[in-house]
Amino acid sequence: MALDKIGIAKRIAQELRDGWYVNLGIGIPTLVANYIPEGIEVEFQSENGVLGMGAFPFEGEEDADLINAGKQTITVREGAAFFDSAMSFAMIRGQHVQLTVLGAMEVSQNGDIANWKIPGKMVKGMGGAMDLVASAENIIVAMMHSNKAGESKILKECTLPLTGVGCVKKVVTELAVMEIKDNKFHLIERAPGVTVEEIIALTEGDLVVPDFVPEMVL
Amino acid sequence: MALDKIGIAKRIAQELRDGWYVNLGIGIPTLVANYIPEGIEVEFQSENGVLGMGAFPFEGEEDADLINAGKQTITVREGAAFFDSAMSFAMIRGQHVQLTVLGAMEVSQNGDIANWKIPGKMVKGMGGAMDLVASAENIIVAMMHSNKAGESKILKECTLPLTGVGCVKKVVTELAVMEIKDNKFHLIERAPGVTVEEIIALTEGDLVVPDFVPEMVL
Amino acid sequence: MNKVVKNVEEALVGIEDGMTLMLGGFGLCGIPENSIAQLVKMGTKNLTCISNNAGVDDFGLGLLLQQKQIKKMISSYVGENAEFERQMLSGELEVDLIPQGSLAERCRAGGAGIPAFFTPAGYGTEVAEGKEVRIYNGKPHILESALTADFAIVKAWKGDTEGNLVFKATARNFNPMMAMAGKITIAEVEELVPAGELDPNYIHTPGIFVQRIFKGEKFEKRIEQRTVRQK
Amino acid sequence: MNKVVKNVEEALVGIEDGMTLMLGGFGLCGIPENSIAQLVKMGTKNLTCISNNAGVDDFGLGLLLQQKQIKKMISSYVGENAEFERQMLSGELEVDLIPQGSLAERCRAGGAGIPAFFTPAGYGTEVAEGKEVRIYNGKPHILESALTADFAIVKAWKGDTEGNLVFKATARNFNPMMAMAGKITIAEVEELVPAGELDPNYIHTPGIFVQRIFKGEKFEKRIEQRTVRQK
Repeated sequence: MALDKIGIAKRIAQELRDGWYVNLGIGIPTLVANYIPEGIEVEFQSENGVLGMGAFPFEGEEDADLINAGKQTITVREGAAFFDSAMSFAMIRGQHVQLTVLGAMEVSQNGDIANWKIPGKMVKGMGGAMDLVASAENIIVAMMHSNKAGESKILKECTLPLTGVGCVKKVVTELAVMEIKDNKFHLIERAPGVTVEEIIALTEGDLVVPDFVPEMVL
Repeated sequence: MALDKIGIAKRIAQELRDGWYVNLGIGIPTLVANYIPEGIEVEFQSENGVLGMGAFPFEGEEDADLINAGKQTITVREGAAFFDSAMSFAMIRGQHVQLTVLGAMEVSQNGDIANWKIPGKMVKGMGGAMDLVASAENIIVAMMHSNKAGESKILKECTLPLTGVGCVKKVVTELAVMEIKDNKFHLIERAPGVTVEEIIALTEGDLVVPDFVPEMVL
Repeated sequence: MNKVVKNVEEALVGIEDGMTLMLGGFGLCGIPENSIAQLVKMGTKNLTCISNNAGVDDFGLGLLLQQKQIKKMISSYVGENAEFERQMLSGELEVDLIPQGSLAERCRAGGAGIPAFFTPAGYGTEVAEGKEVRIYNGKPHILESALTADFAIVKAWKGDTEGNLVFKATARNFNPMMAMAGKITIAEVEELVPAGELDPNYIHTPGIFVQRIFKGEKFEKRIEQRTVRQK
Repeated sequence: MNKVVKNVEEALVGIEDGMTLMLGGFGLCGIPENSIAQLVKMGTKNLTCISNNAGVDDFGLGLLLQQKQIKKMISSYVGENAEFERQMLSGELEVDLIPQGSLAERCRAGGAGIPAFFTPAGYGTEVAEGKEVRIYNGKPHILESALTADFAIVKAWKGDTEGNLVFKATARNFNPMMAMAGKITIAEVEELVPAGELDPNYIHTPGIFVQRIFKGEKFEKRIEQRTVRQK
């Protein structure tokens, strides 16, 4: 059965390593913070200017001056720090953040990503995504494998305006975990109960399928 | 009679204007702070990271963590701010400092200045001087008109390695106040009791001398 | 050096049609709301506004958009504003979208006398069109230029009479860099204190960058995404 | 994320002959004196040291110069050190002198992923030799590149277990930018406090830039120019 958003977040959380500073994008990536594996410690950076994000505030304790990059009210942990946007992107551009997780509308087999614009229809802007994808050593994309019409978003080439080129290393969808290398998607794991055939059917880009594709353990 | 260092500092202090942020170099320029004309308010910036420098500390109240760019112990006024070196030179390079006063070994008639190196003999380094002279809109040089051998330091062309090109607007020496424009020195004032002839004799660069050269009023 | 002006009316004197303004804030967090309200009142037109976001439909810069006071927006993210999207897609509004980090750095550069710098952000995208590309450390970078403004309008938590500013939590965001980059910088603050009351070790924006400061009359500080957990 | 190491010995593990180090401080103010003493003890050689100054003859980096541990200095001002001048003029020591503002900005750039930027400082001087020149706003600027280091060693007033740092007065100087630019950044602090004790609003260097932190055993904090007035 395909994963729900929480499943995708849980699977991505398995990629976290002790001591990492991590930037989580808006949407599914934000949920990753709820599933940090036991025994490891990570710090969350939000590009609007905070390191050491904590849980959402208790009702009545929201502070309009304390939000994350998704404009949600947050709290901070002990040892947190606030800083300005230039400093925040110094951390990102300077590769001090070890992992970036973000959403996408399309990903291509050479690691291109598109997530900020549909010409003539929707333009939200790139926000910090272009800085993040251009700089991060380690980028995981959390996305749906296909759109509502059933068309693949895992492509040979992106059709939408790009956010970054050749930067995505790993993609986690409701169906599969894929690595990108040598200009191809490589199927690493499948969601519980999802068959390799289902994944192949919804993947437009070149997909390397090994003999044995393990099921995710969540 | 030629001015002493205090005289030079007093004369330069007359150039201060209300509301200016001012950077004073090491040596004579530092003394300028002692002679702020009445009724005006200026703030002193020191490039090692302080705005709002005050007087020297009382004996026993020195703080090793609080110095000016000349490494002298200082105090700060109310409303002071500390910042890092990048921020300090953002102020300087970004032209937020209205006046820079610094010393020189040589100045030339096109506004070049040399003050950091004597090849083969002495190299102290430029410190912040190159940033200051390249950026400041308004630079006054405090210097001696000639060296101990009686050779002019007010030159057609600098002989020493340059600190900056075409940047000096005004020079105050023990003998005279000169403006630099149209590739010439222009004699504006003479020190009390100093004759125009004495100044001409010690000025190697082209010097424009008006019919009447007023004496400084200190 | 006293920078205090009486009120928002006096603070915004000199802002004219066609000028370029920088406005601090991320989303609705840390925006100069009193000044924005006054700009609506003044009716100043054809503004170019540099601001990370464009507010929401009925708050923040959205208020200026409603009144069609803005000719051009320079922003990184405008996703929360339907009127913005409408004006942009219809071509009424010029929009220059810039990666958030490049926007922050370009404002800082403008204030710091750095006319241009290289960044990897945006290489290979629309953002890089017409821009010089160079390889550093094996990675392509594009040349981005400094941004400045006729007026920068920022919002601080506390400020003193000399213009020194302190920001609270994530309401800091773009405010410090924009304060550096305005030919004239106006700060509206929640608390205005005498010089000497702010610890000089912990000033975020030194007063040298601020020309006018005033205590805002009222701060609504609207929350965009109230998100809570249960006790 | 606990960054605390036991002592200076543990803090400096991994520093080897031929490496590039950044060392914070302006003059003798805000220098990592415990780490410098340890470097003398370790006897590490052929170091390239990036530091605004080179200490005085018998303190600060002067101690490393005495032991001939430094192959190359990258500094802006070295006027207080006779041994330095001697080694430089004799050619024993390579020296790269850089305008102070360019040095600060190049360290920041190194930490911030900006590989190069334009600055007016040094145009028309020896510093500009071999560097690209461009005119911006009618003024020539030169292209300067980022600096990074194998290790950055900084000195802070207070630090917490997560590596967050606070500096005191003008002892801040180059420390924050160098902290950003080290592949590994070591912080020696006067006071080491538990996470949560420093106000997150007033952190100068966020812990993300610091890999190791320790409480310095002893701070002499020598004053170079004791200047006083009479009561």
